[in-house]
Amino acid sequence: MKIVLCLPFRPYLAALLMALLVVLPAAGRTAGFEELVERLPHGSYADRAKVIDAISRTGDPRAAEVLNALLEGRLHARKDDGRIVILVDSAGGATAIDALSGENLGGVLAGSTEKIKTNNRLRGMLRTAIGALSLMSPDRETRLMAAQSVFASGDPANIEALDAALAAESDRQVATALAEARAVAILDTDAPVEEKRAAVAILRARGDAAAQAALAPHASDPAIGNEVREALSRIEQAQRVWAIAQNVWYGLSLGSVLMLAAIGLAITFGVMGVINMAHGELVMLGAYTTFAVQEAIRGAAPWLFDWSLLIAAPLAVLVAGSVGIAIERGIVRHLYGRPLETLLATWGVSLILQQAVRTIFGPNNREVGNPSWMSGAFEIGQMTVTWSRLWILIFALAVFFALLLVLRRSFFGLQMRAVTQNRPMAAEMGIDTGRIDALTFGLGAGIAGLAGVALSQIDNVSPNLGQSYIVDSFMVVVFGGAGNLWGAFAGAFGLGITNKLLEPWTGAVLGKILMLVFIILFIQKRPRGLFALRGRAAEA
Amino acid sequence: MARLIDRRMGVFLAGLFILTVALPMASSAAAGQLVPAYLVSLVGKYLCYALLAVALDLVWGFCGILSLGHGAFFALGGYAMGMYLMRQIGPRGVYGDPVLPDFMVFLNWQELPWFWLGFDRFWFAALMVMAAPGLLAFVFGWFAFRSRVSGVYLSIITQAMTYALMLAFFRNEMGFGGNNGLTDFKDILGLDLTAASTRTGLFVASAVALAGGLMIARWITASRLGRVLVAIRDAEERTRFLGYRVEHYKLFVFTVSAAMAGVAGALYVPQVGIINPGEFSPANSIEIVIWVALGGRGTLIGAALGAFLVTLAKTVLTGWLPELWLFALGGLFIMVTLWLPGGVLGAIETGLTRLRAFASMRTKEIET
Amino acid sequence: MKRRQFLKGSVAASAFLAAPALVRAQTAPIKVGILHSLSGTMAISETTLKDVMLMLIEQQNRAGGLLGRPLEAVVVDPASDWPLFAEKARELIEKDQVAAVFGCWTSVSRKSVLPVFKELNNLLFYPVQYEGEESERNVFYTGAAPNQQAIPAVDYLMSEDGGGVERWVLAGTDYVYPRTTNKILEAYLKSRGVAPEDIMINYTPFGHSDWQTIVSDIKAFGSAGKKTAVVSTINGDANVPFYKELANQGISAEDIPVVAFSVGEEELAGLDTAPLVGHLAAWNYFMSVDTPENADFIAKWHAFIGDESRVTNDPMEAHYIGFNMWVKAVEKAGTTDPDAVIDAIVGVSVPNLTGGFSTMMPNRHITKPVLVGEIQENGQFSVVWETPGLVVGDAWSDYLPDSAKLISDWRAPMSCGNFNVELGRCGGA
Amino acid sequence: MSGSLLYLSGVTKSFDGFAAINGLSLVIMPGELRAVIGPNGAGKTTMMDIITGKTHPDRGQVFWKEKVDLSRIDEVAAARLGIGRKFQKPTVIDSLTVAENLELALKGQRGLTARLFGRSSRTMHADIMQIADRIGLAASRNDLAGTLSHGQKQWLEIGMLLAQDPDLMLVDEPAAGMTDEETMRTAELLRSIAGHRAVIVVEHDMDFVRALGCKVTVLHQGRVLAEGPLDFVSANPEVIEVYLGR
Repeated sequence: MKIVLCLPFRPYLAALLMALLVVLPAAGRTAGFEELVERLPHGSYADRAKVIDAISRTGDPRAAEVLNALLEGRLHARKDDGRIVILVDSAGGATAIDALSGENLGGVLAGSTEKIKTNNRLRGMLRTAIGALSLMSPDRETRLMAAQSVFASGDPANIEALDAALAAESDRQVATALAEARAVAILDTDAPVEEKRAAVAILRARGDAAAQAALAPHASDPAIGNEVREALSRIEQAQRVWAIAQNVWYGLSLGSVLMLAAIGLAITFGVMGVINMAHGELVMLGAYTTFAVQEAIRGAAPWLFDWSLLIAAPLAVLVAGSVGIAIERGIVRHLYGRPLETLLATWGVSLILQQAVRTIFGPNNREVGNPSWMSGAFEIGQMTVTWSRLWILIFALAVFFALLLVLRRSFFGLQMRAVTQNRPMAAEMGIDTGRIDALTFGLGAGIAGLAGVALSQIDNVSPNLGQSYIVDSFMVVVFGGAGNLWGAFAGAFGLGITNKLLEPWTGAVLGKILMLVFIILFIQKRPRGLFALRGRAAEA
Repeated sequence: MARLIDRRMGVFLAGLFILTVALPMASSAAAGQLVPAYLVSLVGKYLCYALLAVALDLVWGFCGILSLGHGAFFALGGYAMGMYLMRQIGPRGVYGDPVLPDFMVFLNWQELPWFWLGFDRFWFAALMVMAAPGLLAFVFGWFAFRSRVSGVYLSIITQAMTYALMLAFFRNEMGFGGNNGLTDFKDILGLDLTAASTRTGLFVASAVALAGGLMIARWITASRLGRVLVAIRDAEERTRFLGYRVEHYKLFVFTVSAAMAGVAGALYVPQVGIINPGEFSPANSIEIVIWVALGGRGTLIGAALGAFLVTLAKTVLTGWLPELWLFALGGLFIMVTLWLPGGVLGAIETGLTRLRAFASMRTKEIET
Repeated sequence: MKRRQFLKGSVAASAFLAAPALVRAQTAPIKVGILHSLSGTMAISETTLKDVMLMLIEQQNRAGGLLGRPLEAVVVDPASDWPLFAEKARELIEKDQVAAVFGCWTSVSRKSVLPVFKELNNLLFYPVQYEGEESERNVFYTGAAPNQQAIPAVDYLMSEDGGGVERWVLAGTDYVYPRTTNKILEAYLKSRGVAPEDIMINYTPFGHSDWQTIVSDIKAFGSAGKKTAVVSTINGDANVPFYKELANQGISAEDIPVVAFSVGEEELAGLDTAPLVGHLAAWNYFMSVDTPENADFIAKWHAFIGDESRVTNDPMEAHYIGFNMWVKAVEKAGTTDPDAVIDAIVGVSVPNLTGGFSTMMPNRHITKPVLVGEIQENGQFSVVWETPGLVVGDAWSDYLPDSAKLISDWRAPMSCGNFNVELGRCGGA
Repeated sequence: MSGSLLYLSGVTKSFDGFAAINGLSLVIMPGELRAVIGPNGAGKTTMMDIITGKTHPDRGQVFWKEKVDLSRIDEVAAARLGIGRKFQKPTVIDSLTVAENLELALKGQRGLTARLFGRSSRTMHADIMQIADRIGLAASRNDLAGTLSHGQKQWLEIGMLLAQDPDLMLVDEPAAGMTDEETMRTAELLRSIAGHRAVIVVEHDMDFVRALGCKVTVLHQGRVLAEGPLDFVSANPEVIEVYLGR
């Protein structure tokens, strides 16, 4: 939210300035404004806060632009003459524009100007100040965000501006936001009790954490305390209900991550019976492929960045899949019928892959960015859903069903089932079992690579990435019942949701311990997992 | 008794004996420190690992129970010993508290938790070294074997067990020192832990424990009960239809093995000077499996040898090739599985047999 | 047959492990041990410290070595395995006969090697911020003690400039450093009048990667109408998913600032910092500090590592200070003999990278400035506050009841790290 | 039926809705030799599982010597009661010798401590020798079982059953994978065993069943379709249709 906030400003700046002229008729003290801006680079943050406050009160039409530049870190002081400039990105570097005269001063060398520093508190102030100055913006989005930043400040000084804006507002959503902002501000004034009660009602209707935060300080107010307390308890009640939904959502999301990590293993381990200790490292390879793709895009074609994951996904399948096939052809092939020795050999492979990545990419975390469509969050009622988690859930389900389709419907799936169920018979029928083994292993590995693409969005991309998922993956596959994709599905979501419902009242550590104990006990009850084949088939 | 010590075992025990006598002598000041003194503790540590590997081989090699959680029993034994060593510090901690260990003092614990009581006595600690892992193995095994959990399912829940214990011991509320574990030990049975004589004593104790562990394992596996274990490993269903209560046998051998692992842990801790929850990590337990597989599963001696070789390789390679040693170790694991299916011991014996056959052929050639 | 083979093996091994102790000529190199994990979970942080040590040693050699002898780095890999740290420390001291060791990151690795350094009487320079509660004759703590990091950071957040925070979330990974730091902070906050219900403490396991619940808890805790901040002692690896979740759930630094003690430039290198602008960290050094010493250090680092994009961070500065202190102490003592160097090093003062001098105090900790920085879009920190002068590292916190009684001074006549002022004697060593 | 060794009545067992056994009734008298035939999925294996306590019926009665309810015990208890079972796939302990395999099966000493501390007695050796001789493996008694041929393994397994000294032996397809000569020898062996003990043989090979020369029970869809001498049942049109006629 806050990130996007800055963006829509500039296009509407001109209109904004005009609007300001209307709102603030006292715009005559321009001499003060210039002096104040010159004073900005000097003194402590506290001094700067006073200057900002004063600037926002000058009503000068240039104030919004200067303050905005300060907020975005583009307001600099020239080192040679101390002139205050606004830096604007242009082709071949930054261009300086005089903050007061608007004169274009041409390109600037890096290091010839010094940024005027802000801190959290100043940025908060700036946002409120800019918000108050842009409540009448012709752009709906700008007004909405302005109303929200004024809401966050709760400063009674803005009431006048809010009233003016409310009177002129025609959009319902913006009007609500303005009314809410006004309600917060009213609570801090000496307004009549009736008006305050109305404000409480407005906030109670809003009903979210921000409303709670605004109301909480007034819970012991002698005049409206009762209403506030009642509103607060109502909001809390509603939020408790929402919290359950929220936890289920978290569980689904954790489940999707677990499933992605485990689904490849459900094939190599569950279907083929190969204890592949290098599975985690194949996931890691997928994540590093994503990193490499993004790195290439950053260098060559930054405009492609939003597509980086879509480009990385097939490449990750290719990279992890071919490493998987190489492992199968080079090592695992010689060890069929000796499952425990595959454990030893693939453990060796995992050590080598880890160290190889460490040598090539360095031991540190590498940065994998979120494309814009995976950043931020949206709200459903009082529940926050982050885009990245939602996409990962969708992605996980897509991978799962695609895989199911491949195994059930494709010719390759048919051959694969034939080989795993009756190898000699399959060979008799002319199936190249070696090729099918390699492809099956490659498929499992490729899916691990896909998981890596998704995990790179929410976790560290480091050589340790694989190790942190391998144990959980085995738990999921075994809990669900090896050899059954639906088992992995149910295992992942079952464990994910249970874990997340436990976490709020046990804490993360104890929650995880309880999960493990639960798995141990569950296996006693169903020694072959949740989706075990029963009856005679199980003995085969 | 003769059946207990076959040729293989004899050679190994003799080698172990020579090592036990020669190493402390060679490192003593009297011998002009032919080898550095730290080798005593280092090799002592290897011996503990070897005992741990023997314990795992007893259940995996002879009864087919692939435990991916044996590190937990080792660590529990280590913690029991560590708690004794902590209590031995007494009022010599930095805060001077007569009872509470330092980590409890600065985290404001008011009194010693109940499960720390009794650990100021050596006999109690020594008992717990075997009883704590043994009891865990008994309870865990009682549930798991009765429910006929087997194969990978058993392996994975043993892994879940050690993972859960690791997380639990990381928690500072547990009262085991959290991530830092137990450390800063001063003496054992009144003897200074840093003294060369104490070190030698611990080293000899480890060697004796290893020999004892080997003998016990050998005694069990060579007995008529050992045949039942092998039968369970090769054909569990068959054994059950012969009228054997498979779960009792599994439980017995699992518990014995856990207690043995506990002893290994207890001897390990005073020699390395620290015990912390990292010992519970699933990766550590997998490493134990790897020692056994590399040395030769189901041979006992091979397991000990495997532990010795892998940890020695780790010591040497981390100093010699600090940046590349994982490649070397990983490659070693792959090559052993591909080319030495019987493990190192198997390879040595095949080599010897071929050598002998070759030699006798040569003799014949010469004769004719 | 087999016995012979077995014996041969062990003889070869011991020969390998124990290179014969050479008679050292005056020009024989002085060996310096580097004990940082190059593999395993801690490699992510420690590998850089190994590199910086190699650079410092190379520079020292270019400047003519030490006492007319060249320095030689001995690098080993303790592989993030705590008992292996002790084994490798012993190997460095006994086999390689190093004059001093620079190493360790986690407290547990330090605890693991501590007995070795005491027994073999060698020097360990420990470069990472830690929980305090320790002062040993053979260890030199060049990272921050809690009073050099945590308490000043909280002071800043409480101030008007910091936003006047009244409500606190102490979030950490469940191990000794966060536990102790949070105990200290809790006591400190209460002493500053913060009500117990305004403090929320939360612990997570190592490598925790699913932060959804905790971040939303923080959000809920922060909606009580009082300015709220998070004090994070979350350990390295878990930070990336934590910050990603913060950003995604839309918690900006202006709403709920997070001040971290374990997040530096190196950790941020794995993150897109645009959504994190304004979150804070407290350290004794930032790469962005504008001093000639720092510019020089960064330039040399880039040249040494051959990569302009590599960052510098606080523990690197700690090694820089520690190494220079050791060099100066050896020169002062005229020998690398540990006892002489240990005596000589107290009071040694060397330039740090933030424009001042750091001094080794008698309690084995050093004086440092404390800086609070805000995360910038470029992955750097912008210093928003710093202590007016240097802060002396305090081994024993004044905010823990039993610890407050202890003082440390390794100079004669006290010569002890834990003198109990109530009992009038030293605790065990 | 009075004096019965094994009595099954109205036994039903379903797996996931599929009735593997559906109202099966069967009576075996002491010392009787009985062949059970039936197409795949007729419920032969499930029947044996129920008799040996491996699975428990959903409905119906299973009684041993008219006293013991077999639907309440597990396979270990069943084995100790005197019910021996040979699997379809020969299952012997590959890494033990023939003699050790037999020793393992020898009646008595199933307890942990007895096995741990007990030693082999002279009579045990004699018993082992005698059985090894009877199954024609006396010469290879010190060979590892894993090195035996398929047919020899079948015999060893039968020998292990004998060593158990059971009252009832369930033998699943003993002739599978055997040469004709071996098949006939096996039939002879089983005939010689019957009399002292009851034997139930499940078999596909009609020549083998004929060689046994005993009463035959035909199973189909979990029920008894026909019972009687081979010639009698093979004349039954229903039997011809579902089984022989295929």
